Amino acid sequence: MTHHDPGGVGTEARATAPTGLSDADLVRMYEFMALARALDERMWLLNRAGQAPFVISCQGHEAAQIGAAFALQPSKDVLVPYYRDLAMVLYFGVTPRDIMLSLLARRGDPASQGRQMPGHFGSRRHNILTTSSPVATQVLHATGVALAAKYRREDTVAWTCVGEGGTSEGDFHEALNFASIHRLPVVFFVENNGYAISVPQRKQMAIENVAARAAGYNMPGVTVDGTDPVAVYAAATEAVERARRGEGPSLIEAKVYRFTAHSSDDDDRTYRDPQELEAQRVRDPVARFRATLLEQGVLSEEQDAAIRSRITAQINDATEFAEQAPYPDPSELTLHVYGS
Amino acid sequence: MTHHDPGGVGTEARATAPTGLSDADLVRMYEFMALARALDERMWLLNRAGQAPFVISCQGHEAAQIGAAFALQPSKDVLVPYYRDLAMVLYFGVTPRDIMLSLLARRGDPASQGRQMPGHFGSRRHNILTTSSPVATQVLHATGVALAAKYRREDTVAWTCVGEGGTSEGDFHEALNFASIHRLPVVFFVENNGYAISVPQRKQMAIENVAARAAGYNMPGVTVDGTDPVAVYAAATEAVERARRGEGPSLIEAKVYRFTAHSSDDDDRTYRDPQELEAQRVRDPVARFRATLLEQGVLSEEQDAAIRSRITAQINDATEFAEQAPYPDPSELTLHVYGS
Amino acid sequence: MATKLLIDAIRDTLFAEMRADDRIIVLGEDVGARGGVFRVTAGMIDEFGEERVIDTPLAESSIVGVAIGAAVHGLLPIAEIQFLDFIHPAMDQIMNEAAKIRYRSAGDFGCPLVIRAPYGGGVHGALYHSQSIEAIFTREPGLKVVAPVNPADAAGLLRSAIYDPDPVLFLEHKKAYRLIRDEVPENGHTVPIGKAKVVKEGSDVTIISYGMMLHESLAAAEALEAKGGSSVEVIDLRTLRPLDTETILASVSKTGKVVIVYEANKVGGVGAEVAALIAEEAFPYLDGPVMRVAAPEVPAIPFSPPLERAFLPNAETIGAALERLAAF
Amino acid sequence: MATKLLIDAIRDTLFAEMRADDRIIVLGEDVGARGGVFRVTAGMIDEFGEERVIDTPLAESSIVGVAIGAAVHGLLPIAEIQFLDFIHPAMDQIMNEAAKIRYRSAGDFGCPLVIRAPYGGGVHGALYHSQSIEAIFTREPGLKVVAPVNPADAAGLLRSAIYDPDPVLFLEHKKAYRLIRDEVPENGHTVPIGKAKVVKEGSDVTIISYGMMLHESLAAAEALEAKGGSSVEVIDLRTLRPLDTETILASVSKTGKVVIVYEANKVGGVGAEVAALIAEEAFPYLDGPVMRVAAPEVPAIPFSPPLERAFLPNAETIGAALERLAAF
Ligand SMILES: Cc1ncc(C[n+]2csc(CCOP(=O)(O)OP(=O)(O)O)c2C)c(N)n1
Ligand SMILES: Cc1ncc(C[n+]2csc(CCOP(=O)(O)OP(=O)(O)O)c2C)c(N)n1
Ligand SMILES: [Mg+2]
Ligand SMILES: [Mg+2]
Repeated sequence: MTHHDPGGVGTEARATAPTGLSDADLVRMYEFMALARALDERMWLLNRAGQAPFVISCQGHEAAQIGAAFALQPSKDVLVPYYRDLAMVLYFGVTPRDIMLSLLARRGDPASQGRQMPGHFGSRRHNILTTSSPVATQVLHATGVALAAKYRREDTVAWTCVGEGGTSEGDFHEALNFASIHRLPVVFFVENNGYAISVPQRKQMAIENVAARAAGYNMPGVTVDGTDPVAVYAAATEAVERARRGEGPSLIEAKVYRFTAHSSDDDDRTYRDPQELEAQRVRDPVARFRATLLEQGVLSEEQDAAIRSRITAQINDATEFAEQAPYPDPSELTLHVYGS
Repeated sequence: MTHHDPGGVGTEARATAPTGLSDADLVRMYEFMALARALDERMWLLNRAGQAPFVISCQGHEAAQIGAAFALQPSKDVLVPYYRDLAMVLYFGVTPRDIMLSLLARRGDPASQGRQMPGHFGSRRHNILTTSSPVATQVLHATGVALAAKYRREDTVAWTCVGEGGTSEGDFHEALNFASIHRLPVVFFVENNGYAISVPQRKQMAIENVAARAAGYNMPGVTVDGTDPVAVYAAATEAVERARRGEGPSLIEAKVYRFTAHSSDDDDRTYRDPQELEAQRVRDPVARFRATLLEQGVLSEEQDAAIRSRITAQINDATEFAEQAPYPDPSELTLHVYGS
Repeated sequence: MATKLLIDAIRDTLFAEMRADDRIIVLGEDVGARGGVFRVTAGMIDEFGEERVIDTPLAESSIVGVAIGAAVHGLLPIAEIQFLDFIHPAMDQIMNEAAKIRYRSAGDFGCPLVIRAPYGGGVHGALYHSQSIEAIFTREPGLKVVAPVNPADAAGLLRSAIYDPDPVLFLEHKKAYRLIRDEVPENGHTVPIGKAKVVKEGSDVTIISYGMMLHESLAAAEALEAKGGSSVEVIDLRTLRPLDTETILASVSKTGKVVIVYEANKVGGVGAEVAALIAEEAFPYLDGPVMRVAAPEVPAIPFSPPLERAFLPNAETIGAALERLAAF
Repeated sequence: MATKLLIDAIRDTLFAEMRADDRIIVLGEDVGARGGVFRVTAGMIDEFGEERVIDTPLAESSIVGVAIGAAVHGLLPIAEIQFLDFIHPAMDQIMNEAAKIRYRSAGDFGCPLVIRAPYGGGVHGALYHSQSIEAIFTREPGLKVVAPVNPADAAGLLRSAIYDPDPVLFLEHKKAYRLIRDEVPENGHTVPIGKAKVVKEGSDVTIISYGMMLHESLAAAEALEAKGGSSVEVIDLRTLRPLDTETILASVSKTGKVVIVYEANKVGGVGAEVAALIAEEAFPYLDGPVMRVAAPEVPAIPFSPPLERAFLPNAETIGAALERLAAF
């Protein structure tokens, strides 16, 4: 991990220290990243075909998310995600079918039964907290989960994700402050893609690295190349272990790029130079990790082809499954307002 | 100025660099500090006598406030204070009569015509923004004043004060972030007395110096001995000049002690060891500055006596004046809800 | 049955439930050594320790936001907002998060959270220590809002709120804390959320109120009856959301006349919804206008005593409304 | 007179006034190069530059708080909140600051601020991009709240809001942006804040509405009249605070029957205050219950089309209410 120039492309140091990841782990990482990417691309196809009114993407964030996910234990850690965390929630056990049900707002969508927009994840069974749209509110929830986990003497880490845009909200400050006072087992993971919708980082903050904020709370803060899953895994593992040891929270900033418009409602050509996007293509985390693994002989072309066809089959199945699922019945409108 | 141990008593380095303050300035500083203290003490007397339902004090903060005030130009700079800033507003032109009218909630109180509690300062004529009770909201107003001043090409600095408790609010973070992005002419002055009502600093933040937060906004942050008006003046002057040069905001933390309960509604014996208070007496800024000036021959005992009798006369006058002023008429209740 | 002040009924219930259930934690500004600025949590940190009684940083959004996280992860947090006037920074966490967690997850998650907040005027608290802004919250589906003023109701509703599976805003009238004293049953007494109480029966006109205005209403009712005027029924709403439509409509259908009394601003207050409900559901029974006695349209209660007095409704202004209504 | 979409009427007015008065600045998320997520401020940064068109950090409290500071220091800021659903973090700055600055300083300071916010449902915005929570604000003395849906009204009210000495919340129905088109007078046309408009005269029953529900109401009225039913008067409130009590009461006194239609949750919505006002002030003229057609008591509008449709009132549900009322 390194403090790198956000404008720099492909020049970051990559994690070289022993990480404890086996070749099989690396291939699994790759498969999750590729699955997330392919699923994401399918969602856009459905959107363009008029079948899905709204898509929001993880494209460009896959390495950051999967590197982080591998440092966690979905059976006991709690994920408090934001709307770009498709790859993370897949790792935590949400299926492509679940995602497609949510995309098409069908009954059975486990996150919300079609009530929320796609990208609003949540599943008690998978230790993923329900998420909302208001940016950055979740970082306080993660802090509260960590407070409860500590109080209950659980070996649980709360992991929460937020965009660099979200770090401007007061809630971000309040969460880091609270967590650090109580040395809570929570990790704040900032997926910094340089934009809050159209607003570039220079209009969001006067600093180059969000990680610089950690000092104001007396917690470790690191910036890591978010296009390198192994580098992220290393940083995440350190923070998670620290949390498990009772030493308190950490802030990790993963520098990534957003390869799509903000969402299907956005038109990024109004504010982002297409050349910038093209130049960033070399940082595509999925292509890059694939190339590295092939190069290192960890992955063969045949393995890759098998992975890709497995993924296509999964996504086709999920799409068909969701397309055939019924919409919620209007009578469901008034359910679950109160628990009693 | 120096980063000092908050528990340390009387050991801080004191400003020695040339400050441009003449002996007469130093005596004027002293007189303002003594006036604020004496006025504050009178308010408590009136409270104990059942004449004033509520008092909130500047006792212990006088040096910080007057050191800061002397770095400003009340004719063109804008003060955005909080409830402890009695000494500052006196320097900006609010009179003891004004303060007493507000204390007794009488008609003529220029801050609010008896509508607000004492300590809620404000006077357009004196470039003091109207203040409210919700903690830390004012730091955003100061940022907005600075934005307007910059836009209007004024040579105006906005100076805002907040307790260290107030720095926990989201608004504090949002203000520093906004101000720094736009390099606004605003100074954030944290009067750190170690308590938010009863909550000690260690339960408010995991850092020793609030100034450590400045790095997260790419602005200078300094901690200064708030019991030394000259040290504060030096730090304030630097920040104000920087703001006037268009180089942006600064954060100054003045370490002080609160010599009274939080307010007349509080009982600090429930949470503060009386021995701690006694030990801090040696840091009483008024007594200390008086001693320094006498020692350095800047002030004579005769001068001091004259100052004190002048102050007593002023306060007696103000008290009588306010006691004789009428209450607002009930018909005034519905005035000034809207401007049109 | 012991006789207790409102504040003691609340404190005693908190202590009793914290002893009974260690999922309960308390968090807020100054709730520890200071015992809260009103002393509701006095002594609590000594008995239950810093882990269960948390002096938070001065940041309301974090108080509620952290409590939400703790609530979804198995605790029963009781968050204190020092004055209702200072709840605004937590609004997003209350409205968009706590109130919507169950609905947005289609029941997968719940948020068993209590937010206690002192409210109300008459204590020289001025613009920012006197607010009655409960109507901001009573319009929010997913939230429950209670405002008991009787000590037994407070104890019983607090207990219900703590174990309620949803977020409950628990409003405590600060002027009533040490003014209202009554008998409080021991041993796990509960009062259901959502039930109003007829505190005085009558046949000619109904007064619907809550909080300290209930006491002004009772005084007005007694004064009127003492003069040989109408027989007045007085209802204490106790719960402001969900409203007890049944009790309200039954009374108004009987008396045909109603005055709704509250100390919040008149426009858009809880009384607006009560009046609208009556005008829609009990219209055939009405013998006169649905009257409201409430505060004037000024931003908040001023500090100066004559202005504070002029702001608040009282037995006289309520009495005048009763007489106007009787003339219909 | 040109014919314009609602969104163009708003945009054109912003441009015209920014050209005319350089005290006006615009600030909010994505208002610059992106021109706002709805494109209301498209092109503005090119014409007026980064100093007057400020892409803020993603932090609503700072958007409003900074705007307040600028307003008290001589500017006329227009703050954009991207969706009304995200206004909560700014609540303290709006309620406790902007709305109270004049009152608390006894007129020494004023806060000439406009807060623009898109609101309303029907665009698949789901729980957090569809809210109609205007009643939180309409109960706040010191604030003004307008919700024009007609392009000419929007242009005229926006101009009034910009030069109004007090904070005005300017609500824009996002479904109406590109749906509602009408003639808009040129040249500094203004509409006074606080005046409702009778958009259709009638004699038997009054519908009071605003926003997109006005159009559903008109459709319901026309359908009823086409069937030979009652003659319906339709009022567009346009301003939600202060209410135009005169126009409301005059119409209801004439027709004796009223249906209030709004797409917010029924309980505690703006319609509650309108109903309460009528039940108190126009009681002698009423020939039937004061009816409300509004959204059900669920936290917000779900995403899935069948649920979104089931949530929103429409011409049929309004028509059914009109028929029930006619039967009285
Ligand atoms: C409180 C709030 N304000 C505004 C929005 C609208 N909005 C949604 S996403 C977004 C930008 C988020 O940027 P960032 O946090 O950097 O995340 P990214 O989308 O870049 O991953 C905005 C402004 C919102 N959802 N919540
Ligand atoms: C938003 C808000 N929450 C709570 C309060 C109640 N309150 C008033 S002063 C105070 C403590 C402030 O501490 P600090 O900022 O350190 O200033 P000090 O009084 O120590 O100078 C609190 C909690 C308030 N006024 N505003
Ligand atoms: Mg981003
Ligand atoms: Mg303090």
